[in-house]
Amino acid sequence: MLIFEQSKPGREAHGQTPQLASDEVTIPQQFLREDKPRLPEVSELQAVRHYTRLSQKNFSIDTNMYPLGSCTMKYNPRGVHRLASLPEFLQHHPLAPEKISQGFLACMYELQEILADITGMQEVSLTPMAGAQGELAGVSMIKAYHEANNDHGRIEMLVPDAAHGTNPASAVKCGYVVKEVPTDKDGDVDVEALKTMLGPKTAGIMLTNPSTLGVFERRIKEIADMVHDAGGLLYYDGANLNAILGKVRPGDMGFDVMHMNLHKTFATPHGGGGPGAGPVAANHRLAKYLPTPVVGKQKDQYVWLTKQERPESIGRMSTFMGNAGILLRAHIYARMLGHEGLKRASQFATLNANYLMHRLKAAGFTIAFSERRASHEFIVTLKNEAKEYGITATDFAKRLLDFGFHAPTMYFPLLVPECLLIEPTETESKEELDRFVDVMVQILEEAKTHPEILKTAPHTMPVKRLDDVRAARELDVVFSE
Amino acid sequence: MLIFEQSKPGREAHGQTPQLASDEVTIPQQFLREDKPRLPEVSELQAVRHYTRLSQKNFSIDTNMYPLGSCTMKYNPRGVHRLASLPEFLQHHPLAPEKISQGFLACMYELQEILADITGMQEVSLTPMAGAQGELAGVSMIKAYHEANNDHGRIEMLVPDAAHGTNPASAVKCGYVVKEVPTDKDGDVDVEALKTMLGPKTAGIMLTNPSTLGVFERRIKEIADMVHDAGGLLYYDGANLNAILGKVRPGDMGFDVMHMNLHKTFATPHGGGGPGAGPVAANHRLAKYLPTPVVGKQKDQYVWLTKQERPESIGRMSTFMGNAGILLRAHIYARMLGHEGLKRASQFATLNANYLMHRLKAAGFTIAFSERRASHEFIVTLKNEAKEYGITATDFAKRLLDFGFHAPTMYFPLLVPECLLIEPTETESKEELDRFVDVMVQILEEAKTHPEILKTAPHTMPVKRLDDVRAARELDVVFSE
Amino acid sequence: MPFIPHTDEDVKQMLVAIGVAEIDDLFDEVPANLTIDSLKNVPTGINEMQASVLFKEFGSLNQQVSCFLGAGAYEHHIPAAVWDLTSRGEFMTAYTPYQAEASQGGLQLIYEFQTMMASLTGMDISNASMYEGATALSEAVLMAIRSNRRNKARKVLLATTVNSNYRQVLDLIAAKQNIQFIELAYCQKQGTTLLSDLEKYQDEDIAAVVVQQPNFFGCLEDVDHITDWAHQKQALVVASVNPTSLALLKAPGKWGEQGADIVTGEGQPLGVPLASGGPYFGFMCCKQALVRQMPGRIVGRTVDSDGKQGFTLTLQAREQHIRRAKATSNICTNQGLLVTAATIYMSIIGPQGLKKVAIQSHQNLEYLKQKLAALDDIELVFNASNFHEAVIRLPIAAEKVVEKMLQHGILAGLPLHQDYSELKNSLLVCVTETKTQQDMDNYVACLQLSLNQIKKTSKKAAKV
Amino acid sequence: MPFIPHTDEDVKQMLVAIGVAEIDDLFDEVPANLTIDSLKNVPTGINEMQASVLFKEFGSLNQQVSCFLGAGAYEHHIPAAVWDLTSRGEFMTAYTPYQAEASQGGLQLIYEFQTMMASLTGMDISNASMYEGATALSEAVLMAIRSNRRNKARKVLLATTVNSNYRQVLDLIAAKQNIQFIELAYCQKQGTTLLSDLEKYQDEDIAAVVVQQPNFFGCLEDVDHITDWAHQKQALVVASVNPTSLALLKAPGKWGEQGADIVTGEGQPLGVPLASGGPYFGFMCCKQALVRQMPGRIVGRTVDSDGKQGFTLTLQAREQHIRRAKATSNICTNQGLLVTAATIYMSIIGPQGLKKVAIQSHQNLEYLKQKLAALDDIELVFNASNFHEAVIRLPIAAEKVVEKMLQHGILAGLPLHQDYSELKNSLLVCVTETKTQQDMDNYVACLQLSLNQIKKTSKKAAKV
Ligand SMILES: Cc1ncc(COP(=O)(O)O)c(C=O)c1O
Ligand SMILES: Cc1ncc(COP(=O)(O)O)c(C=O)c1O
Repeated sequence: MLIFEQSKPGREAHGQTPQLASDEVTIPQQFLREDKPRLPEVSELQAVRHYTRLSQKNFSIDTNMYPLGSCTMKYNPRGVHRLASLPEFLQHHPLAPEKISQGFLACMYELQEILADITGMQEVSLTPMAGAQGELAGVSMIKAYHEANNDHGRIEMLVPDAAHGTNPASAVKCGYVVKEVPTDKDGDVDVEALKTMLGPKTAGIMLTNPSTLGVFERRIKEIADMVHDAGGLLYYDGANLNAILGKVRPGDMGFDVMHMNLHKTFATPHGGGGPGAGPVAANHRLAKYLPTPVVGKQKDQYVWLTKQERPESIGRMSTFMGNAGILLRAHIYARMLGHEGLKRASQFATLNANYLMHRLKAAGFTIAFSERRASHEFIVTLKNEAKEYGITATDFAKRLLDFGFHAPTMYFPLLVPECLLIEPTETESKEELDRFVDVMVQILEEAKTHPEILKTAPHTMPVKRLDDVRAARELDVVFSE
Repeated sequence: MLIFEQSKPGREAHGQTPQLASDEVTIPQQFLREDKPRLPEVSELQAVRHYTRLSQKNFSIDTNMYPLGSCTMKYNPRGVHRLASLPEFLQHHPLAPEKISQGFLACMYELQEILADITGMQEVSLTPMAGAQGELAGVSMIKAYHEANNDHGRIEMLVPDAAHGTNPASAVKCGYVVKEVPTDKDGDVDVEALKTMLGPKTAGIMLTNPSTLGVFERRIKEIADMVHDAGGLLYYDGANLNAILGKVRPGDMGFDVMHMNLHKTFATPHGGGGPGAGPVAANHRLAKYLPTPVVGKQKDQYVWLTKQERPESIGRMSTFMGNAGILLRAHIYARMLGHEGLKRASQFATLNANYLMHRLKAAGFTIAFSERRASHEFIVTLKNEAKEYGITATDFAKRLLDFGFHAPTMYFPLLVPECLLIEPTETESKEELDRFVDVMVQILEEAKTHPEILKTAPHTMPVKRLDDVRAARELDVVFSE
Repeated sequence: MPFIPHTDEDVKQMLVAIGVAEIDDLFDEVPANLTIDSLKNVPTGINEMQASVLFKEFGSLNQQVSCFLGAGAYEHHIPAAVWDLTSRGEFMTAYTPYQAEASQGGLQLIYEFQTMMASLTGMDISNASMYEGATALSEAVLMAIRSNRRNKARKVLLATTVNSNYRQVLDLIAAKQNIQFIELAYCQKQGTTLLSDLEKYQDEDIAAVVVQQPNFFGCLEDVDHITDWAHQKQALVVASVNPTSLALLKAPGKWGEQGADIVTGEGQPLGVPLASGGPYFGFMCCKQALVRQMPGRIVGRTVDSDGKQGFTLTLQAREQHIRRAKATSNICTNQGLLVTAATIYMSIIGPQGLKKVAIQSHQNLEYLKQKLAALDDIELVFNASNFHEAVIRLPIAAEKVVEKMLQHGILAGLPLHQDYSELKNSLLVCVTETKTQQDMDNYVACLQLSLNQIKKTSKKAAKV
Repeated sequence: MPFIPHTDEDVKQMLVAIGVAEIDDLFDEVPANLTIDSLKNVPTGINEMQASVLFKEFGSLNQQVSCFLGAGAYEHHIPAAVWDLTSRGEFMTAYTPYQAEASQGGLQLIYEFQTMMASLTGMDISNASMYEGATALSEAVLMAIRSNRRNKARKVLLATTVNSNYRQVLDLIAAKQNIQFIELAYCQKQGTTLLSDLEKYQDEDIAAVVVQQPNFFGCLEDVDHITDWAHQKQALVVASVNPTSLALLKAPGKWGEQGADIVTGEGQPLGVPLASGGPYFGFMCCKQALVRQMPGRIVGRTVDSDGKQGFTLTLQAREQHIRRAKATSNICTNQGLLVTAATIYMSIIGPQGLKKVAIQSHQNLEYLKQKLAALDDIELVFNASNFHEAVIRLPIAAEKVVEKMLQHGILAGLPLHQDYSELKNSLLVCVTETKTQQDMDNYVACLQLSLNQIKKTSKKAAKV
């Protein structure tokens, strides 16, 4: 039942609304609204009940394992959430003078320092609000660099075919033409092909390493040199940073600029779709272009640095400084883990992925790059099963829901057919991984013997399989009676 | 799955436990423990997941209507919970000097005043931790009174047959002999029978008004006079106070001492079985016996009053002052509702009950005292249905669960056969009441046509009907592998 | 290992299963010359108890004040239930609802949100959120340019009364796309866009007009006129609005003859705390005809294989994960949790409630304006109608006054001359329903006192 | 009408259905001379926003201090997850799980709680909670008297080292039942029960012996000796213990040859905040043989009609709602929510974790004791082993010192002479794992300073 179907004209949660002495306003009629907006008219209890019940219809980290490749769905510590919700942070206005904002600014400054260390970069700007905005920042910085060099012919951004969709979309948003770089059979960038693509039009390349294929790009240094030699710059998509914390740094690999997804690597809750935070880090080449505001330190005081102090900055990306509360959470998380804990997170994320990969392989599944080490994730391809039993990766994924596992990422990267990209993260226990293997094996058995169980899955969710085609064709995106 | 079944030796939630420099202790061996207690060894995520999932297996006010007679399961405002959880209250030590406890003490003092007004009594002590402890306090005060009068022959406590089980149990706990007073056919106390029971042995009588039969005791003044004339005192069980706030007061009815259930009338959350708070209020006869501590005011300072200042007090009932946080919640709730809101709560609780009673009656259900006004609750008896269709009140109750309604109180009061005691409370909407009627009608239809559906209900809960007999016979109350 | 569940025994067994001796062997594909031993600038880990102490200390360095500052982020009462529910693990720790069947709670909630926002703005369609107000406006401008079929110009008229931070964000994002912004001047008396300025562009090709209501000064623009003017020029109207105000003010869908085309805004006032600037959320609504140009996620209602109602992400072919370089935007992760909070907020507050919030805020401002105007040294800068924000002129630099007022525990407002050099000594003051008459009287008294104190000190300084 | 959902139209329809003209008609059975018009001493209602302001003000009147006070309520670190989960509506707003099928979450949790408590205390059985520590002990004494078949005496030996507030509660509750308490003296040097005092009662009929471990002074009693002494006299041993200490100290089930018979305690240290004194919870465990005399609720594991595991309240025939006057206790509502918190706390902290908490607390005390003993004016009163609390003797009245220490933001401890007149100038000081070395050093420094200040003022006063 929709909340609107519980609505009744005239009902109001009086405990929450102002008690007006009069409803007089001095605003002329021409500006005023005449109709009542369609907000629900329900009691506080009705709202509480409705949304409590709705929440129970969701999978979440707090209820289910999410082996969602490229998403790093790990435990979101409750303590971090609690501390970021201290009233001193929550009730603080973003434009409050620096003098009364030292607590928040200090946290942000420390976070900048920590992230610079982790990435091996010179400087960090925290303002981008998600990975995609971090990409926009980074690519804009590359553009600013070439423009400062009067190098206006560099109109191409190279992106591997395995890249996340935001990479090409962000490049286009900065006015670049996107060129797809192919992948070789081992899952690495096809270096020979890349060579032929580089040239005076090359603005740069966007890479993820370990890549979204779950493997570490071994020739990264060579690639970096090639791109730099061609006059291009290297952008690092930090979505997979959880694989390499304290082990290897993008700055050391030769990247010039990058984003991080704090809502992945730094365990901030994903919130059913957001918010995230996508800080951007840059080396000596690009640091001055970082978006503002940045937090600086002058004597003992933390200060905002804006376009005034950083005139070459690409400028402002949001009204204030991005998703401040998410940044705060990432800072708390980083302080709790510490350098040793961050490193260990990547070690165990890698351990879990490799263990799972080996067990699934042993159980008869086809691994996409099975001779490679898994990074913190790996790919199962069901192309054989699809052919033999007529089932798809979707069918497999939907059936997993019935066993209480969120589905892995499906059909991404696009170049592996019928793929499941699996990332267990370090916070899942061996028992849970073993249970996942058992369930995968059981579903494989079902695929052989009763494929219709998969094709009609899920069976135990609040709804059965949904009709996506109808949703798009008979568009119903706003309720009306 | 039990949490113990997820336990693994050596696992620890390191983010939560102290980092010891050494595990040295100076305590001699004879005092030390050798074995490891059976606490779960799980990760923080495992614990979060386990208890999140467990919670989803509960009915609760936040998810379901609870027409649970005598329990007043109304909306527990979230704002109240939030304010009572302010760190200044939560981190405060109960033995902190008065000087640094003025905020808490002020709240408690105000609550005493508010409750005295609502009950029409002279003074209030907040310390009892639930209704039953309030009864113990009140009956102890009655005992103290007679003892102070050297009236040692008064060994009998009169309790109506419809009374709640705690009434006789509390009287016995104070060393009284319990005598049951019968109920007349209209649901009132059988005054003629009562007359014959009163005498020099009478210490007092414990009454609930409106009674647990859902009707107001009309001859209450007469009863009070009779009891007083016989030298006895009157105890008021305040469980049903939600029926009469701002309308009629126990003190005015002639009662000498009473408890309130703040976890009912004042909407503090029931917590899956507690905590509650059962403040006790007394008139001029008994006020000086009230249990300590009580909060007093001296000039502008709030102070603790203990046995030193109140030497005739029956004394202390808990280590500190009862369920402080629940008292605080009740105070916040009372301040939010105000005098007009409290009155309105009772008016609408009564409206809802009478509406539901009339609709169920019209739908063919048998109402226990159908010629009476319902107070905030009323009784449906299924004795006819039991005879005709072979179903019981339990069957009916269990079937209600399948429709998302918590069952009404069943088989209480004991004197009405196959009864359901129904209390909707003021925070349920008319739509919800109408839906309840529809479901009751549907179940009645099922009882006629497919009684087995009822007998095997519930069908949609995490478990089917449980074997209580086995639970008691093959006692398994502690997990062992 | 705060959050790692592995026992030593687990690790052993897992390494055996993989066939390596130790965990570090799993990194053997990383060129050895690239690896580091450890992070140097990250402190050692601490447990939650130590973190509590540490971050309470950080918190205590943020002074808590009585807030009369708005300028794009507004203090409102938020019912406790809003975040109690929003913080439930099932909402807070869920992923984007790509697996619809396992995300019906979140999806239905977004569908409800879309319905509420569409109605509040008077539009046909709402998406499931943008990052925040300024980026929502930028995306709207890009969308307007993309979708204006009749007019292929890349010039956009932009009112200078739009929040200056928003205009900076527009610069960054829209400039990369070769879009030219032309700023519309405002009337120094009214504080609203000079309608006469519009006429200058009567003969130019304009793709869109961007207007904010109430504008940055809290003044009410003549949106009917602007909208009609734009439409007669085939330009689209892109609006940035305050959602609270919409309970009281005309919905953008009703502006002029045809209504605004794309409506965006900062959703923060709908149940999101100030929180040092975020996370907030942007909303975006549009007319039906533009839906396929809409960036961001959209939830649709459909049926499952049993014909039962269900919800799912729809029109995904607009999005980057499907369309990549051809997507309507690069946005992926959005602000889902804030949408959750806003939806619950709107459900609890309801339509009358939100109107009362708006009215109370407005009445409070009118009261404060009167009291301030009665002070000798202070004048109201503009005489248009205001919503809950207004500009006052002080006898001295506004920064000085703001600093002084902090000593009284009051955050007095935003000095404007940085963003509007013509507005010397001016302060943007905001008041919402959270302030009582006593709070406002106290503001006025402290302001008087602060001015006196500053005068005295400067006189003394002058003497020396 | 903050929480009432009725519209005017609803009320009209409902009154018609009932057949009355107005709501007040529904009260027509209440004698008119008894009704009142309105409440006189209850203020007018306020909304949640106003209540927030009001109660934050009340809160601010409670000074926040660094707490070195224990005496029955202990400050421990509580993982945020504990109350995040405990406050979930499904736990917090559920009723007592009488409808087992609709309460499996709460019931399973209690079963897990019972298992944890039984193991922690080394007993066979645990109930589902009592009100708090003192009432749990009272109920245990009543239970001991009821269940001691071999010994029908109503005399109980009670160590004076039991928390004096507990002893007061025992007085109130147990005295009504004609039970006679005989107090056992303690050794002025050791701070523990004088074993020689026991011998005095060798020839008396004693039903039970009540002992607290660690005792009120934080000292460790010779529980083995006391237990064996009691058992040779057919007396039952009733223990009151600190649950945190049990991770480190011998479980009562292992005391002496046969172990204690009934074990109770204050559960607050297991994840419950100080909270001005409550709600806390009492726990009670016993030997298998005594289970039918146990007061309070007990959850049992059973099966449903499909044979599937499930949980339900069991042995209800002990309880007031079934047995009424013959019940084992009058307790009905207990402390379920606190049990929820404690169960989650114990799950997250785990056995090693709880032991670390105990060890850290103990080590901290030892450190503080050393530092304090090194001060000129201060001595340790007792020389028994302590857990995390100890008594120190000051040169002047402890109240004065406590008051002075508040000025340094420190709550220094509990002055003892009120409860133990022989312990002049004595202060019970507590330290748990929440205090750092720096906190303790600060305590010592401030104490020194406070003593000096007081001395100076009193010298001055003496001079005048
Ligand atoms: C590899 C990769 N790059 C970029 C992104 C985009 O990040 P965001 O969703 O934070 O905008 C994602 C998100 O899933 C990703 O997996
Ligand atoms: C009529 C009545 N009296 C007394 C009580 C006992 O109150 P408590 O459970 O708070 O001890 C109840 C509780 O249900 C009750 O309904």
